[in-house]
Amino acid sequence: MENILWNVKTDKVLSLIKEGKRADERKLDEYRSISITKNISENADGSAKVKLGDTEVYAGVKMMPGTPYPDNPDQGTISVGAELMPLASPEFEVGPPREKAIELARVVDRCIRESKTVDFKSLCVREGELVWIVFIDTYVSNYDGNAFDATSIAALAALNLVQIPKLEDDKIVKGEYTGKLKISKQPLLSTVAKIGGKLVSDPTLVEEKAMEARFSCGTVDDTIMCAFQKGEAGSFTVEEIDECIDRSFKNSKEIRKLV
Amino acid sequence: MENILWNVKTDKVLSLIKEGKRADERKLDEYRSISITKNISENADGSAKVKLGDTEVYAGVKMMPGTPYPDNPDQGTISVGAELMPLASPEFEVGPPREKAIELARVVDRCIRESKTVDFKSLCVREGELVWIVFIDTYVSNYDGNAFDATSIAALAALNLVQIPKLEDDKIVKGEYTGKLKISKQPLLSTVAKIGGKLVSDPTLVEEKAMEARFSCGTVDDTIMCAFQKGEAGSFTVEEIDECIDRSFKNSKEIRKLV
Amino acid sequence: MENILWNVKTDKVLSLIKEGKRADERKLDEYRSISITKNISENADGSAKVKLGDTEVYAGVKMMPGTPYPDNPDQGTISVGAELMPLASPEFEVGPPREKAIELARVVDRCIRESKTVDFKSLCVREGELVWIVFIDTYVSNYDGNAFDATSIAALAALNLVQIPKLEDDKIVKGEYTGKLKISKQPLLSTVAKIGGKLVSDPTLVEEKAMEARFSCGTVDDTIMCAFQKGEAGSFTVEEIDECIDRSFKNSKEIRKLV
Amino acid sequence: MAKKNEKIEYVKNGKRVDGRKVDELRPIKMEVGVLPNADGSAYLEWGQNKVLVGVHGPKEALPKHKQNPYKGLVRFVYRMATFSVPDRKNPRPGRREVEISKVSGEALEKAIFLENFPNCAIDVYLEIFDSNAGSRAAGITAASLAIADAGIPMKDLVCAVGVGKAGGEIILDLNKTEEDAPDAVDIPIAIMPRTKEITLLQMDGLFTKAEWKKASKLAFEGCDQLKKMQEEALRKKFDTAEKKK
Amino acid sequence: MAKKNEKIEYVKNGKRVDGRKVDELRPIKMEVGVLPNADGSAYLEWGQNKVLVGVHGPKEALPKHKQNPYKGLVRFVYRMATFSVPDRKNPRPGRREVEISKVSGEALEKAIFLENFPNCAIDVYLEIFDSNAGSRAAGITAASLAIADAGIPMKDLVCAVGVGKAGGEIILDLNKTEEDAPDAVDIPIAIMPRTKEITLLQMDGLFTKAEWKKASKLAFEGCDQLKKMQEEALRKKFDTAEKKK
Amino acid sequence: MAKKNEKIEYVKNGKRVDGRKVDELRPIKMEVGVLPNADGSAYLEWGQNKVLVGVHGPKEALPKHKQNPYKGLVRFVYRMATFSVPDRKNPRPGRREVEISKVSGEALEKAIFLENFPNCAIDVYLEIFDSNAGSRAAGITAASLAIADAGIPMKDLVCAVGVGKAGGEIILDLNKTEEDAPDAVDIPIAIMPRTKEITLLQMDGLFTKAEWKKASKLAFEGCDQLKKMQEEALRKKFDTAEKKK
Repeated sequence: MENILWNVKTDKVLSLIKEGKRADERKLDEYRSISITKNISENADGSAKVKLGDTEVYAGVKMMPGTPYPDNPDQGTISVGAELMPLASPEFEVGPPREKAIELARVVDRCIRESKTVDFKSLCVREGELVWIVFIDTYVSNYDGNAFDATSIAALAALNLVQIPKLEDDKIVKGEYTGKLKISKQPLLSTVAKIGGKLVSDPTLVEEKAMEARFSCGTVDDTIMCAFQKGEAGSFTVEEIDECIDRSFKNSKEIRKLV
Repeated sequence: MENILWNVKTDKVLSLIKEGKRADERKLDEYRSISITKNISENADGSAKVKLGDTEVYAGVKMMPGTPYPDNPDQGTISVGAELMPLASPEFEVGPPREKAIELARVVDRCIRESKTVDFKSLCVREGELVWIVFIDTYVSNYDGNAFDATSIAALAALNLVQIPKLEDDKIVKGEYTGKLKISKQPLLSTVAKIGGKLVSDPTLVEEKAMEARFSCGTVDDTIMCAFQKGEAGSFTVEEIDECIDRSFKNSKEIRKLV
Repeated sequence: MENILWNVKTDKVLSLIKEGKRADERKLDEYRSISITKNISENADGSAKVKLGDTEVYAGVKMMPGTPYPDNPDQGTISVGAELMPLASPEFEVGPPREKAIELARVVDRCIRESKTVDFKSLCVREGELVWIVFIDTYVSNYDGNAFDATSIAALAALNLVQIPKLEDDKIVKGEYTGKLKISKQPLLSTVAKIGGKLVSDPTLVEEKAMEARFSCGTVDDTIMCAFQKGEAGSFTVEEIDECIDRSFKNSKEIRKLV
Repeated sequence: MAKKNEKIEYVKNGKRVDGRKVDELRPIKMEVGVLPNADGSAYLEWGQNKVLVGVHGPKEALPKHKQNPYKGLVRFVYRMATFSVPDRKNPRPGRREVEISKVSGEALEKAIFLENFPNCAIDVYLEIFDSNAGSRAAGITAASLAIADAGIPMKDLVCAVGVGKAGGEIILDLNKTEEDAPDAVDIPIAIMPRTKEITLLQMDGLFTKAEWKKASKLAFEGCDQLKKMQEEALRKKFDTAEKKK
Repeated sequence: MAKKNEKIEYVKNGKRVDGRKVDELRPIKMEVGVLPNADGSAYLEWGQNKVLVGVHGPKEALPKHKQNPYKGLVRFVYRMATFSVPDRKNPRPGRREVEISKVSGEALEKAIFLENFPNCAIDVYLEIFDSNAGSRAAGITAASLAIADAGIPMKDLVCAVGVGKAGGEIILDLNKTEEDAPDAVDIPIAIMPRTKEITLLQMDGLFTKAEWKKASKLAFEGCDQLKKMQEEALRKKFDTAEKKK
Repeated sequence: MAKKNEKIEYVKNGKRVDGRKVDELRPIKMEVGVLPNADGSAYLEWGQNKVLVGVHGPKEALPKHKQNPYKGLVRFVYRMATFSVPDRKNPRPGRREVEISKVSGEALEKAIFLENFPNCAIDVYLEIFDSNAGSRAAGITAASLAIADAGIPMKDLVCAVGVGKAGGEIILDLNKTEEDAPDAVDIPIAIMPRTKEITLLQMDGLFTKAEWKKASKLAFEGCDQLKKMQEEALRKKFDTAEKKK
């Protein structure tokens, strides 16, 4: 339906990018402005709203007592959910999470999980019996591209605010907390789109419509990576991947100051 | 498809009602005849079939042992299900309950629950461990309007017949009972349709096709109400609601004699 | 779409069968060649692949500890699953099992269950607390007719190879076993299609497209039957059923030598 | 329910646990035309079983790609009410209901002149409100009546009954106690009595061919009785309709 | 949460548990036009409740067989974020959300000139990010704003509020503590203030007609206040838009 | 499975836990054209992994609104059999399978001349019957063969392999023991060997850029070996087909 309109827009994006320019006058490796609103829900144990340009993500964390996996009786765990809300774009549908939302949730989950920023052993209440499960749920409320980075920032911002609920007889005492959840590292995803053969950081929606491929790199700090995810039908050379990695370290370093 | 036929029928209904008349010669505040058949299923702990004109509803109750909610360790609970059977109308589909059936079930549930006719504390077997859950499941087998009232009558009629199963080692002994479930009140829904600006009690299917809005009021006895539910796209003035409430008290008083 | 092509093919089948012949030169009561590959998955506790002509089925068994049914506290149980893989035919769809796959799974389940070849009491670890559940899952990977027999053979072949996992603290010790699961009988389904009024054993896909009705008979040995299942819109006379039963005894006797 | 290890004599002095003879059906009550909004309907009580069936159609089969240009479809839905069984049934249809729906629909197809209704569907919806062994046979018997009540042309009525074994005895129309016998065999069977064609046949349990011979004979006799009851129920409805004129 | 057996005075010296008067609303903040990609949107904070609404449409209603050739459809989706309630909510929508979606959509229909949009749908998506009693009233109030923001012609705004009883007192806009009173009655009500028409009305609890009379009066007064806030929020957006020119 | 606290030397005297060198693949067996009813198919054993792939298409993509008028779609379904993993897998596809299906399909698209097949779909169905680390790489490698077997024109074969770290060592084609190392990093990567383009790249674990440099080199070398095996498997099928003539 809207194909013709999108074609006009993506043609424009492509011709600009070939000259090294972008519609919003950013440099190819530049991010949009980021704003973070903390504690957007009192019922959450930690929460935040992130705006990355016009892309907006709500994130909230709930800690729930549960039973550990038999394999790891002394460890709690995390669970990341992501929803592309129908609010966010006329293209998103109501209903169970589609593959796009599932990929988003799983990549953000891996970035946090593998960074070991949450010590799963510290989530153990009683070995083999009771552990904390940290549910991190995120909602993309306005979609203007790069949901990976915006969701990763929102999830981390919410996680940084988490208070551990008080337990009594293994049940949560509503509204009482025993201290902050320890977050030892600041893992963040940073995404580059390949458009017209060029590498473009933090793509907008219309840039994503024009992109051939996408690569997200999670970094823990200035030297350690914790996740890769390549997406879409196009390809990258190994040199391009190397360049994407360098940009991820650089950009996430800046974003880390805000979270 | 059948729109044209329905249009003819609803036009007829509208023109009659403007004169204060109905196709079946009832007065605007009059109910169709009601018949109740008790004990329609031996496997149920209580059951009944209700005919309200040509609207027919089967209801059956099963008491099942379960664990209490952590918030209310000394209380059992009820659960009401409603199914608009494909049998009942060519318009109903096979499949999971749609919003119409969900609304029906939830309003009947609230009417019974809020009336406190079942004392949830009396459903406690062992505090924090074992309570009774009273499953009231209803099936609309022929749909000629006013499923709310017919289902509410059927649910109450079935509930009035419930025998409490015998427990041994926390399991039900099939076919043995320890006495009747105490039902202290007789809550019933009574529904008024607004058609052509008039208030019409106990609407038939064709009257429902012509109605702008619907209002159901649950009453416990001659003075206490336990539920409201307004439905459909139209509206009511507060004076109309007052009139609906008066009719509910009056009509449910009559029906209460039959249940 | 392909109806015309199928019509040509089934017309051919019908005219051949009327002369007592088949496209692949088999006799009407003759099976296609059967080959069995054992142990096709190390992660399974028992597994096999069966080819019945071009119909191919993978089967694997997993033994899992579980809680017994309250009715039978001293018994474990079996569970049979069947999947008609989209691989197997362009006519099969991705998604939850349809009625065809459900019927297939349930008939194979009944044939094994009712034969009492697995002693459910021998699956009891601790009465009322812990029993083995024997999950037999089957996958039709190429469909050229007679999935019932092929799946039944594959399930039995996998079952015959099952090793019982070692339990420690009620959990499975990966890769360690305590011995073989006792399989006391060799139940097998044997299927006859009624095509143009004739009885045709082990039908191919194109024969199934031409068949009026199907009858499967499960046999435990040379004299005892354990399951019947008639399918499709056609009918059988009692004499035809008797003939089908005789063929089942005869054919399964041969197949039993291979399993 | 009989404890499985208890020693029960399933036939004693020619009488079964509920007093019936080996070839005797449980009490059956059939009523036709019970649902005003269905094109055809029937209510049937068979022992403790209680079945309500409604038929819609023939009508255009939708979605269109499911249509058969040569003949009509029978779409059969068998469901059990949550309170129709000793333990509360989950309201969601289970695999058992899906299988019974499939084979029950297939059991009826041959009796209907489906070639008269290309691209159409006949929807049969059945609900079991109470049960005690034999609900699928009761359902098919009732569904056949509802289809006839809808005025859909049929070659024959379809009758269905359970037959099988308990305590070594071959008996007609097993009840729950008999179905729970340690050696129980349950064989639901549907028959078009005029041509003696079998349109449904299933079996659970261990059985010899000799036993099958005996059982199938009982089943045919049982179905002859059922057909008479079906015809009587249809006549009654017709008479009532006539009187109203 | 109040322990149910605790003796609370819900109104003491004219003040409620949170210091409000019986006819006083909780603090409310409304903002319009917050979502760039929606045709209309609103964000509303009402006490602890936080609601985001987006509207898409009017647009062609799909699938086609759901179209109404005489008027547009309102499709309302009410959802709660997992972290918006004291215990984590299952991400899958429950029956409560389905019912609220249905009645909330119905509460808005009469206010919209739907006859202008045959075959079309207006999709309203609402998410609750934090809650503390009254989220459906907050949702309807916010949705009405978002529809106006989308430029869809309306007869009137729709205002919704909770009214009811706690500790024997009839009060406006119950909070969670009040909703947990042993004798609590909660009545969500939606009103088109200009014509005083009621478009949503539900009730939980035990209530007399005399109490209802008192409560309905409070509700109308509360909605008059809400309407002023809604108008103010729309004006603010309009002014901002003007300034940008 | 290795206990995570156990001290394992993952490379000792140039040999890994299963005797391989750091740049050595596990034993691999490929067979093409194994499923008569599929348009193309392949069976692949890679260490303990066992993969079956079937391809249907190109055929019209349905439903129609999913069609792309400029190029064909690749619809990839990755599934694991219930018995293919140490604990029984739920038969319903999980989120992991959905994600792998998505990225695996995307890994193949660039290798296929999809612009030749507007409005069409190429359906790739893959089932894992046994697994031990690396099943998605095995799957993509096998799927590429099955697509070639279907006669669908390709720019290049796609080869995929896992590469990563265990016990501080950068190694090719990790097995389960290596994947369970406390410092394990697993990087599935798919390559079109002719143009050296990367079409799939994922990573789990903590890794430096220097390590990635080393690992990516190993991956390219591994894929060169895989491509030879793929070509050999295709040649073998072609030879067999020729002989049959």
